[in-house]
Amino acid sequence: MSSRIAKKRGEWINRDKPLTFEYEGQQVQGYEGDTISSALWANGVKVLGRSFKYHRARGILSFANHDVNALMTDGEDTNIRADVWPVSNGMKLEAVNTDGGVIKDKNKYIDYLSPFLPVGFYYKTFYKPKRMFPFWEDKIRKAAGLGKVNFNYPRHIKPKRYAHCDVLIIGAGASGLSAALEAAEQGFSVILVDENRQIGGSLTYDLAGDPAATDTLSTLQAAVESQANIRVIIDAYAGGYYGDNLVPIVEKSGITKVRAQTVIVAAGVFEQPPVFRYNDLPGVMLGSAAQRLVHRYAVKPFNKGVVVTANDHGYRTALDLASVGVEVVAVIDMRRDGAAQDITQKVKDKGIAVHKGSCIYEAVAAGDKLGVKEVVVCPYDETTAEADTSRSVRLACDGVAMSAGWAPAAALLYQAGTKMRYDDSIQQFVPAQLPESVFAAGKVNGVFELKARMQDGRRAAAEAMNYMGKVVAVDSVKQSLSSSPSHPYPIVNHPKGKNFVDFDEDIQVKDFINAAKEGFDNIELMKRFTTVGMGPSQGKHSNMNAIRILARIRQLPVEKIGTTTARPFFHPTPIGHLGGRGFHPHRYTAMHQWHVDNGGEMFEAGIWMRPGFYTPAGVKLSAADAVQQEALAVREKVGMIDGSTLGKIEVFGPDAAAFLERFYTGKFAGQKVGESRIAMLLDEAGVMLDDGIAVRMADDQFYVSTNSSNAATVYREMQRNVQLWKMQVTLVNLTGAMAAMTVAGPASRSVVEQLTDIDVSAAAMPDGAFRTGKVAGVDARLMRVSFVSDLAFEIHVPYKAGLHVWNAVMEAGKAFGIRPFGTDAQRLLRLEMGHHLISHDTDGLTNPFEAHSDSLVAMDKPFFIGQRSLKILAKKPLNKKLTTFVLDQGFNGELPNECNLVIDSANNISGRVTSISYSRYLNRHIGFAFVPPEQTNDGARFQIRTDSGAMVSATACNAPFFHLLES
Amino acid sequence: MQDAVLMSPVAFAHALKKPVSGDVNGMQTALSFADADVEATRSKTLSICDVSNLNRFGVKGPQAADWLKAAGIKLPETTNSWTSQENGSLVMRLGNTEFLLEDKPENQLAKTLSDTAVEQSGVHKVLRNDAAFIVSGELTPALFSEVCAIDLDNGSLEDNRLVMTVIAGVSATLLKQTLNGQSVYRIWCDGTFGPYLWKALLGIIEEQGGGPVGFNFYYNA
Amino acid sequence: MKLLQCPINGIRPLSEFTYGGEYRDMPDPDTCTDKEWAAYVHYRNGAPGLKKEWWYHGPSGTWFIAERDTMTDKVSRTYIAGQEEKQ
Amino acid sequence: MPLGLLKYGLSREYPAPRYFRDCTQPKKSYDAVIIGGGGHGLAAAYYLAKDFGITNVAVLEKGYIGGGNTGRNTTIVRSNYLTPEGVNFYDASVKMYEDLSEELDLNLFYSTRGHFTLAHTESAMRTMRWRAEVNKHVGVESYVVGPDEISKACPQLDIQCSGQAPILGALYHAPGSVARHDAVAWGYAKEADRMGVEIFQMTEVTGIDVKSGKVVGVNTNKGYIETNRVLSAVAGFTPRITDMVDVETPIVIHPLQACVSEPMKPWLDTILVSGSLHVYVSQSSRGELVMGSSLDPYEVHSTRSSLDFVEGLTTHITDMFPFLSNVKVVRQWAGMADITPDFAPIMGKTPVEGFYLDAGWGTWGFKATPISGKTMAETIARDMAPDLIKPFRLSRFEDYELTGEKGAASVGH
Repeated sequence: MSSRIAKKRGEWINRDKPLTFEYEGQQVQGYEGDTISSALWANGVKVLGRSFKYHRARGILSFANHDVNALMTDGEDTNIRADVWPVSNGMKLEAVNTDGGVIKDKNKYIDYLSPFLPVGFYYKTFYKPKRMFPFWEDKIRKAAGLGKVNFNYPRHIKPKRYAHCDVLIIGAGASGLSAALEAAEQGFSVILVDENRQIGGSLTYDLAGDPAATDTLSTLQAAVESQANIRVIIDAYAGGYYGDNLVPIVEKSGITKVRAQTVIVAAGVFEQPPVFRYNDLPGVMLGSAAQRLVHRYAVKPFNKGVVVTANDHGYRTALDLASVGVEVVAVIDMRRDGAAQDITQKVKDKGIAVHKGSCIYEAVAAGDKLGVKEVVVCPYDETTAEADTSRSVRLACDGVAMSAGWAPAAALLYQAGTKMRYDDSIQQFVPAQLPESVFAAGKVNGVFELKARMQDGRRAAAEAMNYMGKVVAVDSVKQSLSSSPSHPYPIVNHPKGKNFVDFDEDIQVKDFINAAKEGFDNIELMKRFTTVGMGPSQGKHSNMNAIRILARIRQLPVEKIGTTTARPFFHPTPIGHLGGRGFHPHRYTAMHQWHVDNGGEMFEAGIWMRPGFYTPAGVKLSAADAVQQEALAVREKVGMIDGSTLGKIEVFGPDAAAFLERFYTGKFAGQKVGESRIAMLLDEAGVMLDDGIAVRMADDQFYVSTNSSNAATVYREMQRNVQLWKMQVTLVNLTGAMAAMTVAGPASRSVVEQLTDIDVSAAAMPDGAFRTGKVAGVDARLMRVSFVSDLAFEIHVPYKAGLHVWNAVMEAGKAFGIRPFGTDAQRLLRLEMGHHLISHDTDGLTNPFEAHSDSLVAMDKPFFIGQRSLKILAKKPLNKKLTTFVLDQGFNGELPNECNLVIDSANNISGRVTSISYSRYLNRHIGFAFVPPEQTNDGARFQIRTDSGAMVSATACNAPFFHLLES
Repeated sequence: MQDAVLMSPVAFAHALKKPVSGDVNGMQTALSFADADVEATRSKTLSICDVSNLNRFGVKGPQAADWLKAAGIKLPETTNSWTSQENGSLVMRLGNTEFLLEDKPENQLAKTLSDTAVEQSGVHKVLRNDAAFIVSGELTPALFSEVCAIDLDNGSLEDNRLVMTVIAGVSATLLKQTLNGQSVYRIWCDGTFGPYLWKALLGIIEEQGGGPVGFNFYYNA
Repeated sequence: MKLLQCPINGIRPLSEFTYGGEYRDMPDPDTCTDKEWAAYVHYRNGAPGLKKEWWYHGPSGTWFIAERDTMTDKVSRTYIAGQEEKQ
Repeated sequence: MPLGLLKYGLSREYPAPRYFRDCTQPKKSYDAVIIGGGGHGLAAAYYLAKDFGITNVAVLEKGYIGGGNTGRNTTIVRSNYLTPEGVNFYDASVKMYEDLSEELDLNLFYSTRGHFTLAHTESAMRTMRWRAEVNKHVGVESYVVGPDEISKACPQLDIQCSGQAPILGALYHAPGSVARHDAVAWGYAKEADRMGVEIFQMTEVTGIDVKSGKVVGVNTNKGYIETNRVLSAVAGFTPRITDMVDVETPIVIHPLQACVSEPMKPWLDTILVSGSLHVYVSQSSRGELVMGSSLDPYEVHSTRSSLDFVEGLTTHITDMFPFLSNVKVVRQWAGMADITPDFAPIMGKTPVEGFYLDAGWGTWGFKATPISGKTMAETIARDMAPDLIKPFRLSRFEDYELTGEKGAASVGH
């Protein structure tokens, strides 16, 4: 049974492209350009879904992207909005949230229980006794939700793009199009966005029956298309308004983040349903929905219908319906005085009865509440919202079009900070005070008449251009409306309820009254208690009526009630669109590929990729064995680690030494060229942040290293303090520019000396010495270090030569059994040496006194960052201190883990393990722990509790640990 | 190629695309990724080329500008702008007191300056390790719209201006120049981010129907 | 994402910047009391209003001061510390 | 159907009374004035009345009750903190929550779902173990679990996180729960009101009258109120109140944002938090995914949303759950959080006699609602803070005795 009518001028379907799809097992015909709802409706399918709470059958309501009771799944995707989603050949659709199909839904019984499920019912039950709540909660969770998520749904990476323009216009109706033309003609770049698949706004439905208006649209359309300065984005919505005019435009293909100099919101209005019993039956729809069906999709909304209205729009709807052969039984006008004479007469001329001062008291359901069979019409008292049921008339029909008024699509205006006022002459909120650079035009601005809307668009554009500095005349806009487009209270009380205000959440008039009775008589509290406007349509068709009801309950003007806060998003927006292509930058050292090729187990060390250890191809090696072997190589022969991730900063200038004195805890003024010193950084509270090595390369030049993870922050803080302290210092961050490698172990000198002209003998190059020269033919910086081994050389070369030098060292080391080692072995090696790692062995509160670092703190200097706090801390007793420890020889119990606790004899927490490792070289378990200060003395015993609760004895032990080998 | 001592920061990211490689400026370089006509088409659509091997010289400090002028270098007058020397070398003014000079392959200016000892205070040489790219093609606006938040059409790169901004999450320097008669974008970032940025940009470029081109496409090595 | 004016690099989205906290005058560590120092280290002027703040433009490595109303999030001006008068 | 519901269906008139009276004009004086009609302030009023019989109390709320952070948080309740004092405090709160529906005679939908704090790095694993060990020590059920156990509890989670940040393990916290946040405020308001506490909405404090170092009254937009005990429980607005009495604190305000998806059939039964990906997520009994992230990076006194937040969050949520690409975000919002340097609250007495502070709640205020109400009520009634909250005293900052929560700050809500 097709409700498709003859081809209409401007229709959005392509009759040359028929297609077939399936809905709830039924074959359905449609055309390219149809939405799911329009195609179904054309095929006589009117039950498009079930409601969220009561599982009532629902059809088309708004047909404007908030029919959230017509959500579908195609088996893959879910919560597809049938009212706007285009059909495609072969789709297999089902309504979501049903049990056994949309018609036979087993959950429809809930509708009959509704008297027992008053507003906020769930707060009132299910919790006594407490143990029963999980049972009920399980039931509630099963009933909750809409569609089922498909866990195999593929991850879509949608592009996100930035775009920039002078004027962003939201809404391509008469006012938006006019605004776009005005701005573009003056040379401004314009982006014009509309969520429909064609531009024109209400010209494509409300006024589509008027040839003159259609001609106007054609003219506007042609002008916009010929304007190079206008970029039109259709089938896309403005998701929200964010600071400094950032508006994400959401298309099916992705998001465009528009940064505009000015924004004009010309988003129009949402039609609001009058509220009467059973206003939700399939077949009862908004007048604008009926017009969209007729004009865009050439679908007859119903065969025999009534129009209930409280404005002139209903009369136009009636004429549109009549023009396509709908038998319009009556126009029921809730206003005592009805409409103006001329439009009333036009309707009467079509043979349509007009009932002034009347309402639909209730719609009467057909069959299993799957449609409407008649309406009960009664005289209506606008002041009391009561119907006079003593004088009711029953009108048979299979559909109702409702036109009682509008609410502004002002979400983005609210988000931008617009103050709104309630205009009594049109019964609508309109902008009272707009933020600078944001403008409103057209119906959202309270301007309804077509010519005036076009003027209003040009006016808004003129104001936007003035804001941008171009002086243009701003003409005022006048409109003459014969009556208010919106009714102040289009609500009909009914003792049996089911007069729905919020179709998302099944909220009836009495729910508001009851909520207010319970004390929730503030609009925000009412929203939270009733959940009005919290569903996926975000109150597009419900908030205005909710405000009107609350205003009447509290006997306050609507303006005093105010509105709830409009949050992004304008329409629900896919997570994949918002996430888009996430960028995850990584840094790679010059030797990265070598590590990979040689079995390096790469991991993310902060932003860097580093090898934890190496398992060369063809070698069967556990991770633990690999680490021990690498460490043994360093102890017994020679090893090399890629240390390029170290922060490397050059400090130049006459104040270089003075700067380091203030920045770090140690002394640098007297440091000799070619010497290195430890550079420890504190915060102002005296907490240890970083340690590195500062080398003096010249009187006015230092080369400072930082921990790998702190390179960026230390450099940044140096820059800040150079500025703050007004010092003559130039900083250069060489972290990425220099590759670094440490050659460590007893044979390291023998390896390095083959490659360099620098004298690396013990006499010429003692520990801590720094030299420059050639290594493997490359300009290099060479330093004796002792972090992982008594004898070790750190070689710094330009990044681009890093791999070359690395290869040269590996080659030169072959004869000595050189092995590369990773960060895991490095951890072990430095532990054997007794070096703590900041932020591993210390935490966000540790000061140098607690970390045995007193010697690095020059308290006699005039100033360094954190010094004043240390002076305070020095007066306080320490309650914990870091110690090195060893487990008993031959320990073979459950090994404690890092962050296992130290437990004292009174079973209190007295510390924790910060590092622990087995050392094959020492054949002992060694570590660092925080313990009470008295337990840091060599030989002090303390107890560590393992994961499973076993107690393990540990002994404080001086480091380096190598003395253990002697015993 | 085996003899090249130096390595482009992006070298290992190239490997997947199996370029023809060669030694330029002592650096292993991807000379071409495809036949000349394929690369020509790419460069018209959307392409990326690694030119990290070009020689550079960086200098920073309150007296850096004077020192460069004394060495006969023509300097950009305003911060965040660039200029070409007569031999085609680029000089970029990064902020106020820092400069980056980049030679064409046939020039030796950067090397000469690197070898020149600095005898005065307030001039500090900066070791550079840039990953450097050339991006070209008519779809470059589409590429940048995905990876860069600022408006590049709004004259921000006109009149020899350069911008220091974030590209695909990485700090980078960006300018527009004419190379071989073609308008191209130049990108420099810290070399350690080079492989990442190359892959991130190339991924989008390939989605858009473009691809990599080799060094020889722009310069005769 | 907000926009912020770097005094050197111009208007950029906030994602290019790092917030460096309020700009505060340090008491003289030699003359202040322990209590005054502790207050300097820990206490903050948390009420809304116009504040001088440190901001850092990452791509160019530029620290500067922004005068920002923490209530409206509007920045009235930005300048390099110590060069307030020049700008 | 529970019998409780029958009376609604069978009554002609809606049988429910007001939850709380519609108080409009405050009296001349009260024994105590509580600034802030959120969960904390209302809970303090309730326990003042219930535990100490102090009922001549006014709660002053400048908006509507529960309209601040009580109504903006992501409703997670847990006690898996790092320090014994933190764990003990929050554990007391969890235990109170468990019985709170019955106590307040209102279903708070307190739902124990288990809470996983995912660790993607070795250092995060260390912190998880640290927390687990401290938790176990004080008798709270938390332990470190491996990827298999996480998968068992949440098979939909991509343990590899799309290759971005593979999950190494998690801290599992069995008592982790969610609750209906608004109802907590309503329940306390209802019961406090029943015992005589007066709750004034749309009533803003404009000044606090201090004479000789003692509180003597408050100025409001509805006139002057005499009192010598004032509690500030206005997280997000604390500095504005403390400025009125010249009390210095370390508190700065940062927005905390959250968002919620369209309802879908419940599938996520646990609460998941990822420190590395800055995500926390649970699914409400309406079927919505409630998602949050870390604090905004700078100080703002506004609840405006940002696009950066939702872009970052959604990127990471799809790393964890790739199949959510086409699930839609319905709404995002923000709250204003009191941030302290050591990620612990500031509770108790202040240098001004009679001015009590319940502040610095960062992102953990909701979960502390019952215990903060109870301990602050005791502090007010006895003019002395109970031991449980002594670690949170304001003077700890001057004393350089910050709580150890600063030790290993990771995202946790």
